[in-house]
Amino acid sequence: MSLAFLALALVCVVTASAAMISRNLIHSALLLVLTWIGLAGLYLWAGADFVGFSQAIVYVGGVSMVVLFAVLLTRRQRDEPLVLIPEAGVGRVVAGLAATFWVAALLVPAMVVAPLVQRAGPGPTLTVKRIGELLAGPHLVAVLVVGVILTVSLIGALYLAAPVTAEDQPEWDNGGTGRDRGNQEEPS
Amino acid sequence: MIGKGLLQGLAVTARNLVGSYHDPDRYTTIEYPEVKPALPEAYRNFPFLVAEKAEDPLGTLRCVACQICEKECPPQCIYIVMDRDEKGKARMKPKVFDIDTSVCMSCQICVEVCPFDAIKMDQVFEIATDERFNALLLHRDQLAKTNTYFHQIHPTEAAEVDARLAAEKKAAEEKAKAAAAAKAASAKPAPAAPANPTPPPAPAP
Amino acid sequence: MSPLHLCLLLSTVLFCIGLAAVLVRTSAILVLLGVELMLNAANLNFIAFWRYGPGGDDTGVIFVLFSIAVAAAEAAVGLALVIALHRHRRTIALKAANQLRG
Amino acid sequence: MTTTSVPSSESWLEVAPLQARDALLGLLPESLHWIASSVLAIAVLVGAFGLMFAYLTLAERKLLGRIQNRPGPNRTGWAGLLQPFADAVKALTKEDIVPRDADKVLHALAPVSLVALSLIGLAVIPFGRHLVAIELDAAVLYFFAAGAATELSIFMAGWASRNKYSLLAAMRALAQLISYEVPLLLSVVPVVLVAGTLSTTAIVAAQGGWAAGFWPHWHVLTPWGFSAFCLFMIAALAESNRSPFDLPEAESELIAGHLTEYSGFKYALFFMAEYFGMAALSAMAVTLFLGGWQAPLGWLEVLPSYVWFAAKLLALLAGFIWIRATFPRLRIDQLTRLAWKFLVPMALLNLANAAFWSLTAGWSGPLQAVRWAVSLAAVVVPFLLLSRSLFSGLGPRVYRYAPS
Repeated sequence: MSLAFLALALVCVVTASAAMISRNLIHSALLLVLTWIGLAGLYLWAGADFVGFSQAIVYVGGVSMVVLFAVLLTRRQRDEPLVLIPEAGVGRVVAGLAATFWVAALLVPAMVVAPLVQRAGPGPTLTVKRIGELLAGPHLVAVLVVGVILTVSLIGALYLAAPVTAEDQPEWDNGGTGRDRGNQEEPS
Repeated sequence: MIGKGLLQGLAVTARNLVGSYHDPDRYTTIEYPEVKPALPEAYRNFPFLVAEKAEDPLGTLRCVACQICEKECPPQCIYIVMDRDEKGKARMKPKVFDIDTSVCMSCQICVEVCPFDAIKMDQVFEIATDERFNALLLHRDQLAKTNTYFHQIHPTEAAEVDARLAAEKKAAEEKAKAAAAAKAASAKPAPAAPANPTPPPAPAP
Repeated sequence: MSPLHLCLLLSTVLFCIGLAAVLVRTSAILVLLGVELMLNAANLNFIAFWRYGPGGDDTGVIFVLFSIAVAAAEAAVGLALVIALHRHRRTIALKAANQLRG
Repeated sequence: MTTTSVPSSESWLEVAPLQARDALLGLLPESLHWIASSVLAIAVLVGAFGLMFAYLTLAERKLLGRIQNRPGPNRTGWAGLLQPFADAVKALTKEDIVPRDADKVLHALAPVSLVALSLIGLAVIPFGRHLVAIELDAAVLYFFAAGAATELSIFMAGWASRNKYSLLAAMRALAQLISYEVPLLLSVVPVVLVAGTLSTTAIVAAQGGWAAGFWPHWHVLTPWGFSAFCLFMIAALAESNRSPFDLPEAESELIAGHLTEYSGFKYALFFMAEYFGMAALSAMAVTLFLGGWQAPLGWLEVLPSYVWFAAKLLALLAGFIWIRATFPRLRIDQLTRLAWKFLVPMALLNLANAAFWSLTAGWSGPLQAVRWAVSLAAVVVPFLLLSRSLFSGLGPRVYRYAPS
C-alpha cells in the first residue's frame, strides 16, 4: 500500500511543479487537475472515501471548469506564452524563492524530528452515515455558515463579473435581455 | 406550459415510427437497386436515335445525317459523318453518330431542331461506368433504339410524333399521286420525267 | 520514516510549490491556483492526522469537507476578480491591479 | 464482481453469472483471485457495453430512419446487423490527422481520457441482484465524481485542436457542464434523502416490494420521484451532449465542434464515449428511479434480475434516441436559461417535497391520500408557475412568411 502512496505522491509533486512553472495557463490548469485527482487518490488511500469523491467532484468538476473558463475569457491574442521571469522582477523571483525555501527549511526539519503520536494498525472507518450524522449534529452551525459563505460568494462573484458600466459591455451585447431578438415580429 | 409542445412533437415522431411499418403513405422509401423507381413520363436525360425496326435498328434509323443537331448542340457533344457510297454520293444516313454523354448537358435542343423526329430523349439514368473516356462516348449502335421503346418511355409524345409522321406521309403521298396524275394527264405523250423530285421526309431506305 | 511523516512531507512540498507560485508568478490566475494548491496541502495534513493520529475523533475529515467547500467559493470569487481585472485593464498580470479606483 | 458466496435458494439463471465467474476463477491459483476477479469484471463490463455500443449505433440509425420514413442501414449483413463492424473497420483504416498547430499531447489524450472517464462510472451500477463490480459506501458520489471530468476531456479536445470552431465548442461544453451539473446533482439528492444512503445497492434494495400488491416502490412512481426523474433525464441529456443539448458538436453552426479536427480511430473513440456516457447516466437513472434490477410485478421475477435491468436500460436509451429524433437544438442562451431558471428551482423545491415525503413516511389510511395530494401539488404548482415565467414576455410567435 505504501507503493500506492509513493506513486500518488510522485504524481502530485510532479504535476504540481510542472503546473506552476508552465508557460501555458491551460496546461497549468489541466496539470493541476491531475494534482487534484492525485490528492483525491491519496484521500481514498487513507480511507476517507467521501472526502476523496468530494474532492474529485468539487475540484475536477467545479473549480477546474471555473479556472478554464476564466483562462479562456481573459485569453490574450494567439496564446502568447507567459513570462516566467518578469522583466522588472528578477529580484522578485529570487525573493519569492528564498522565502519559499526559508519556509521549507523551517518546516521540514521540524517535521522530521517531531515525536508524533501515531496509531498503529488499520485506519479508522468512517461511513457516509456517520459523516451525515456529524454534519447534521455537532457541526450543524458550521454547515449553515458554509452555506451562507457559498451563497454570499456566489452573489459577490456574480456582482464582480457582471458588467457595471456601459463601456464595460462588449460591443456585441446591445443591452437586451438575452431573449429572442431580431427574428421575432411584434405579437399581433 | 412548457411540456405541451414537447409532448406533441414526441407524438408526431412516434406516429411516424409506427406508421412507417404499415402505412405506405408514410414509408415512401424505394430500395433502389432491387426496386426500380417509376419514372414520371416527362423524365428525360440523354438523347437516343429512333429506329423503325427492332431486327435492323441501324438500317432503319430515321436520321438522315443532316447534321443540324451537330451544329446546334451547345456543348458540341454530337459528331456525325454522312455515309457515302463509292462515288461519294450521300446515302442519307449516318456512318458515324457519336454522342459524348460526359459532355452532354441534356438540354434537348437536338430534339427540338431535328426535322425528322429522329433523335429523342431517353430515360436511362444508370450510366455509371468504370472508364471515363470511351465508355461514356456512345456510338450509333448504342444510341439506336426502336420506336416501340420510344412508345414505352414517352407514350404521349410518341403517339403524337407517329400521328404527325403518318399524316405527313399521307399528305406527301397524295400530293405525289396528284402530281403524278396531273403530269400523266398533261403530258401523256411526253417521255418519262423524274417521278419524284422531292423525297418525302419519311426515311429513305 | 513513518507514513505520517511521509504524508506531512508531501503536504509540505505541495505547500511550498504553491507558495512559490504565489510569490513568483505574475499571472493572477496562476497565483489563485497556487493558493488552491496550498489549501489542498493543508487538507492533506488533516486527512493524514485523522488516519494516523491518536484517533477517536472524525473532526479532521469534517474540516476537510468544509475546507473544500470554502475553497470552491474562494475560486469562484477569485476568478470573478480576475475577470473584472481583465475587463478594466485588459491584462491579468497582478502588477496591473495597483489602483483602488478602476 | 464482489466475492460474495453464491446463494443456493435462487433460480439458476439468477446465479449463473456468479457460477460462471467462480468456475473461471477456479482455474487460477488462489493468490491471483483478487486481481483475476477485477480483470474479469472489467472485461465483462467493457465487452458487454462495447457490444451494446455497437448495436446502439445501429439501433439509433434504424430508429431515426423509421421516424424519418426510411429504413435505415439494411445492407451489411442480414437487416444491416453487421453495419457496426463495417463502420469500425472503416474508422480503423482511416488516416489519423493531427493539425500542425495542435497541442499534440492533449489532442491525443482527450479521446482516450473521455472513454476511460465515461466507463469508470459503470463500476458502481448494480446490474443484477448480485452483479455489481465494486460495492462502495459513497457509490453515488463516486459515479458523479467520475462523470464530472468528462467535459474536461471535451474541453481538452476543443482547445488542443487549435480551431476556432473547436474552441467555441470547448467554451460551450464548459458553460453547459457548469449549468447542468447543478440540476443533475440536485435531482439525485431527494433519492439519497429518502433512501438514506449513498450506496447504489441499498438504493435499489429500498425500492423493492409493492404497495397494495401491484404498485412498485420505485421512486419514479411517487410525485417527487417522477419530477426528479424528469429533471435528471433532462440534465443527463445535456451532460451526455445529446440532442437537443448537443451544442458543443452542433454540426450546423460549429462544423462538428470539438470533433472537427478528429478523424479515424480517435473520432470513433469520441463516438464510443458519447454512447458510454449516455448508457452510464441511463443506468444511474434506472438505479436511482426505476427500481434498478427489481421486476415490476412479483410473478415477473421468474426472469432474472439482470434481464429487467437491461430492459429498463434499453427503454431509457430508446427514449434518448426518440428525443434526438424529435427536438431541435437549443440556443446557448436558451440552454443556460432553462438550467438556471427552470431546472435548478424545480430541483430545489423538489428537495423540500422529498423531505416532506420522508417525514410523512408513517402516515397511512386517509392521511396517505393527503400525503399524495400535497406532494403532487408541490410538483404541479411550481411546474406551472416556473414554466409560465420561463416564457413571460414572449408573445406567441408570428411568422411573416409561414402560414399560421
